[in-house]
Amino acid sequence: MSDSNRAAGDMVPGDGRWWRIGRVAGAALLIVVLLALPLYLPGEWLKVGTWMMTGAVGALGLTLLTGQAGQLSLAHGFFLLVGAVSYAVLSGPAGDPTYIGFGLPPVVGLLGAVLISGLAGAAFAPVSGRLRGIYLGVASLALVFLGFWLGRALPAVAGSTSSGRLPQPFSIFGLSVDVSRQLSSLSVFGVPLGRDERTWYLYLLLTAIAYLLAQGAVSGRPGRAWRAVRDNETAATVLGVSVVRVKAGVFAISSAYAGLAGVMTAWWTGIMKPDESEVAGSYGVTVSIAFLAMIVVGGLGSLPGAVLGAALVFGLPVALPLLTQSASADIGSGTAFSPIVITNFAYGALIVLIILFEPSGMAGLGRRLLGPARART
Amino acid sequence: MSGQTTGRTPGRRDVRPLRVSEVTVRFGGLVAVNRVSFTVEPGSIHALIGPNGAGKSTCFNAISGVCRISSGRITLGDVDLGRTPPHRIAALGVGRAFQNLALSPTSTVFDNVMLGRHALTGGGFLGHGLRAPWLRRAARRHADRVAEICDFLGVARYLHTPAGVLPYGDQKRVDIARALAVEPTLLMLDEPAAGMNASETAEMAALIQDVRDELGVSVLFVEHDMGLVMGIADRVTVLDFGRLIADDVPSVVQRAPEVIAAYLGVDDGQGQPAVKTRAGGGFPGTGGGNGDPATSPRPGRDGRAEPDSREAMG
Amino acid sequence: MQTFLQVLINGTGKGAIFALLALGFVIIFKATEVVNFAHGSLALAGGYVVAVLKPMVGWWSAAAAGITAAAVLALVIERLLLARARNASDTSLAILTIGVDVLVLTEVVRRLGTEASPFLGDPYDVKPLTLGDVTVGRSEVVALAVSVVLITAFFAAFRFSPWGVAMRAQSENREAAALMGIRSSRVTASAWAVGGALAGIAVLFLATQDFSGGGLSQATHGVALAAFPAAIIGGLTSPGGAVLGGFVVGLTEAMTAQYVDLDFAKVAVYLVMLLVLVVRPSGLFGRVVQARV
Amino acid sequence: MQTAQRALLTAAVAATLVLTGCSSKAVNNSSGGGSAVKTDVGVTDQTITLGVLTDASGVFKNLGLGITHGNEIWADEVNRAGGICGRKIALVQKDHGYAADKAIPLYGQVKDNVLGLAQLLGSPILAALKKQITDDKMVSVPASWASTNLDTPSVLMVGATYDVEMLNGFSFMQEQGFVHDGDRVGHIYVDSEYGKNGLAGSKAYGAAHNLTVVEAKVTATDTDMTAAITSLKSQGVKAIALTTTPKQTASALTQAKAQGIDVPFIGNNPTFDPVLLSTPAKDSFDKFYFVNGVVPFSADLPAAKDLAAKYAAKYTDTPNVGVDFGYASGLVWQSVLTTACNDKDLTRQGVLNAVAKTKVDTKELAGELDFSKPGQPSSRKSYIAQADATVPGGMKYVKQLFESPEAASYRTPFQH
Repeated sequence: MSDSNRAAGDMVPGDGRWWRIGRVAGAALLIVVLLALPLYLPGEWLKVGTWMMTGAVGALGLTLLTGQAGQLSLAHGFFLLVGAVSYAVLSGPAGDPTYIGFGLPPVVGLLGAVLISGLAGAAFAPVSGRLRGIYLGVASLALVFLGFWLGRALPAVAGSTSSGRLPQPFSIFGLSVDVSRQLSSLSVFGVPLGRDERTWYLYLLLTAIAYLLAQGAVSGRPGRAWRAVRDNETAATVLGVSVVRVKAGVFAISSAYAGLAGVMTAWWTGIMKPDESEVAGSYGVTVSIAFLAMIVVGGLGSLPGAVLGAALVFGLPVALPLLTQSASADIGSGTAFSPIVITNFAYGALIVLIILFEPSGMAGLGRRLLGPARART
Repeated sequence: MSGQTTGRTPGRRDVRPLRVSEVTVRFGGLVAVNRVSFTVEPGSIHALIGPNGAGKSTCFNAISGVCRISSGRITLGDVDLGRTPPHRIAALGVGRAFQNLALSPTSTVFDNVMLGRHALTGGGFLGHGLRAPWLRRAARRHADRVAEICDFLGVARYLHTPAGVLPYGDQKRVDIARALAVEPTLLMLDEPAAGMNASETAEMAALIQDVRDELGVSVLFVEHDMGLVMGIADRVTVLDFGRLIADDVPSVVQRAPEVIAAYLGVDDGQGQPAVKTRAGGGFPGTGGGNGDPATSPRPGRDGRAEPDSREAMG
Repeated sequence: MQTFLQVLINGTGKGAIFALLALGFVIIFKATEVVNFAHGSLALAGGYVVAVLKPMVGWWSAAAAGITAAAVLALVIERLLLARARNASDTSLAILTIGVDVLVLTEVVRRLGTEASPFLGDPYDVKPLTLGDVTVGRSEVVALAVSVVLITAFFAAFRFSPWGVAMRAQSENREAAALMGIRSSRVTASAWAVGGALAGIAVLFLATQDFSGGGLSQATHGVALAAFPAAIIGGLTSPGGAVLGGFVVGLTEAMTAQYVDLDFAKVAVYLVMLLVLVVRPSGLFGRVVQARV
Repeated sequence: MQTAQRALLTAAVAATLVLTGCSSKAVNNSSGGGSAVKTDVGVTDQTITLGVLTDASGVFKNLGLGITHGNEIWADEVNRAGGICGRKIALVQKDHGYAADKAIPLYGQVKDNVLGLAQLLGSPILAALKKQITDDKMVSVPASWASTNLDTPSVLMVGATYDVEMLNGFSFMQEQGFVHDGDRVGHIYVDSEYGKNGLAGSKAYGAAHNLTVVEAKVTATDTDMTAAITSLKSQGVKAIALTTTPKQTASALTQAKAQGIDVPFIGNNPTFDPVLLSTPAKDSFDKFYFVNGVVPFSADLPAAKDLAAKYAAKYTDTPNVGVDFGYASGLVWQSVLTTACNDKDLTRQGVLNAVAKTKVDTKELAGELDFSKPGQPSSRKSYIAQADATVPGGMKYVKQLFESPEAASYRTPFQH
């Protein structure tokens, strides 16, 4: 940074030397923990972790769109579906009598799925560009319903509602998701790197890429254009920003993120199967709302917030049943406070409490807690 | 966008005249600007004045491309602005500051001003996401220039403060810094002294003159403070009811009967026609303080909708 | 022709109930600009009270208690939560209502247990009226009558009562209304109470064999989702639009199911909504807000 | 600053490598005890542990709780009688709330502790886990009877499949003179493995008897059948088949009555739930017949009544057919485990081998079941019953367990 920039003094967050060192040390610690976790955590907890990362990738995309560029979207579930289906089709075996497949290498399938989801998002731009606020949000909900119908109307593509189709196993740099085999040829310090461990590292890699890309864009020219469009479209135009292009672009980028999250969902669940109902399922309204909840709870527009929000919204409902259902306990009666009921209570209450006491989400909380540390130079 | 990644060097720019000829702007059945013509000469300070609802802001919006003109031509040099997509007008060297401070309140001053360099910089999501080295190098150069501009406007110490928490006057300066970050040859300021006290207004006047003198750009501004207008403008264009009623040097405009009539007609209820207030000369402040038309609410005139307000168009 | 008439009647009947739901939704949005995702839960909670009290005090008293309960719950949500989160953005408040929704839904569904889902339309359910060759569920006819009465009453109140004036003023300009001494919190709270009561009335028709084919259950909550496109089609700020939107949704669903594809009906509703929005970005009767520079 | 960053990151990676040296997850293989019976996962000298992945809080919690309680009654009975192979039965129960995202980690949590699954509820969950239970050789009893799931030996399906039920049902309808060759019939079905499998049955019957099947596809959460009935009425169908949820059944029947379409209905087993007789739909069941593989809870049969008594003694939830099914699947497990015990092999592979040899008589609960033909249902027999509020238990049998010629000759999707 330039001299005049640095001369800006006390007000500069992140300019304090200790703050910077603390930040790097924190990041390093985080990396250590994330890399070492698979060596300690049992498989089901790695599954929880990879599910959180799936949510994080989707939430990063949505926070760019909604938090940074101010476009409310409830269509995230639809773009997850587009990504998952595109991967299944592109990488699916050619010549399968039941399901259409192009037999492309899985890596190409992954990139293709992300690209197709992005294009699908861009295709919605003529509509999204005209609408604002809640109108845009509910309009985008139409895509979820459309996807729900299309998924079932095209079983040769999206997998039959009866049994679904298997997403092709994926492997890169020895990191892989493969439902069919328990890989254990590789081991680190006596810990065999099986399916769950390798999936963890693969998801970690994808999440890190998604995060770093978003971070670079947010702090650079695209991010400034997004925020300008969010805060004042006319001013943005006058300052040289093509509002139409920026809106379409950020919708495409957000959808591409959702597409990647969709592929991760298909890998994680081990199946490509259209939802049974428009409300529940992996690509439905509930999921779209969950993504919105993630970014609000995390703090609109904040990237670490999106990741934390995803960990909470996707992680908690999956993690609590693991914790609360002890091996010996019976299910109990229909009106019991079962673990899932308790999980739902915790999820609902957390959302309410966070918005009530920290409207800018966990990111705001973080800023408040770290504020004093930043100010010290 | 463009491959251009360097800022233009100040001082050696090609400043061209802005010609507004026979421009008409209609909103539905209402004529907001009616066959208006004037020219902003290179390097001049040009004021656009008139009572509320005269069509000044509409005129500004037409020049910066955010409202369509119904007939007539607006050219900058030989480029027809009316046929240029609005977002490309900035790249032609038109920078604009806004009447109601269209800053992003949660973004830092640096970010706000850096937005002005959108058209001068390049790289999309992937380029910036991947932190392409050439983009980072260019970004550092632009950051230096932004810091320089902020320094020039005296807001450098706030560089990393969210714009929304700054005092009003400083926000105005940030807004102007952002317009300057476009590296304009034409700087458009919409009521730069609105809401300012006498000493702040004087500083603003000096600032506008500095900008012109040091950067050599043309300045077109809308202002209600007649002291400021008559004090610094090289030429004044007066609109009333969307029509041009005068276009000349301040001393001539001041005496033009149409202008006096127009201003007497909009007695703001203070019993003091605005034209009288600046008769005192110098920087008399703002027509008696609270009578300042810029700070008081802006109701439409009797029987006429306020053409500047699109909401009123229904 | 007979089939067409039957389809028309099916659609209109459903539309009356969607209209009731959407109206409550719009009243809340108009007064507070909060998208109430908990609307389905309000209905569910009201319905639960009816189901519990019905065997003890009879249908009429139970229904009155249920409507009151939904109104009180809405009031509590507004006073206890939303009113205290004034710094939060409208989007955050909408998400807050999602949290409330999860809480209420979970608790009501837990309480419903494994008993048969209770049906709430005792006086009119499964007593079809036959007009020549076409049949109409009595629940729908009663719902239509109730909606007409309620909507008329609402519009009268909206136009002539001090409450309506205050509410309109607030929806036009919150700050100006506050300046004129209109107590914002009272308008806001009353809007929530009215919205909640409307949800409590709607559930008396939702949890019927005639309308949804299912008793009060988690699924009832999902049906309330249909209020979204209805409210949007009409324009979120327009109570009249909500009513029209309800009928558009009902008729689109019925017509598509018969003449296009049964399975396509729900998508068709959203596509119609999308079409309306492309032509009129704030719905048919929604207020257009434009930014100024 | 850059150098400092790099140094710290390098340190981080180094630290990771050191930390990993003392990981707790390092493998230590241990083999089973010295008993004569071979064991691997989920079996000790004292207990055999079976998993229960059910829905106790979501949309299928009624069914899930019923099956779970049936499983429990069976396990108690076995344990009181001294267990199987000298070992007690222990059930590990997990509630997934009918959500695949919750079920997947829960499966991961139980998979290394259980021999098999006494219950695996939820078609989206079975679809997601099918590959894994196949790979893990995890014998599982699904709460679903779609013949499309018979493609893995790990699926232990108790009773006739939906397609077979529908074939028996149509055969009954024709026998009664309700439908004739060449008629148009309607079929309302849920768009899921359940509905599609039922539709496969009616289509197979239609192909054999020149029936035109008019399809009306609905989603699982739809409960209002008004439009479906209007549509089928306008197409002049002579009978309507249902592969729907109980709520959809009630709606279809009341709407048919209201709209004056006077045709007989035939439904798969899950279309009827006795609680429907206490809803406003109760007077609409006079032309409704349904096909059973497993007896309903309230049936007036000795085995079912015995079970009902045991249930009433222990549980308060409203019972349903799930209880009988949960109990019957227990009986099947009992038979499989006994066979495996006799073969001295209680490993997962041993259990798989035992399944292929198992033939078991569940008395009236589900008749005789034969698991020795891979890809085929364990039974092709069905009851035909009619809802009747005047009879204790809410239903009466109009035809005892039978196998129609169409069902006998039908080829299921994975039949070899």
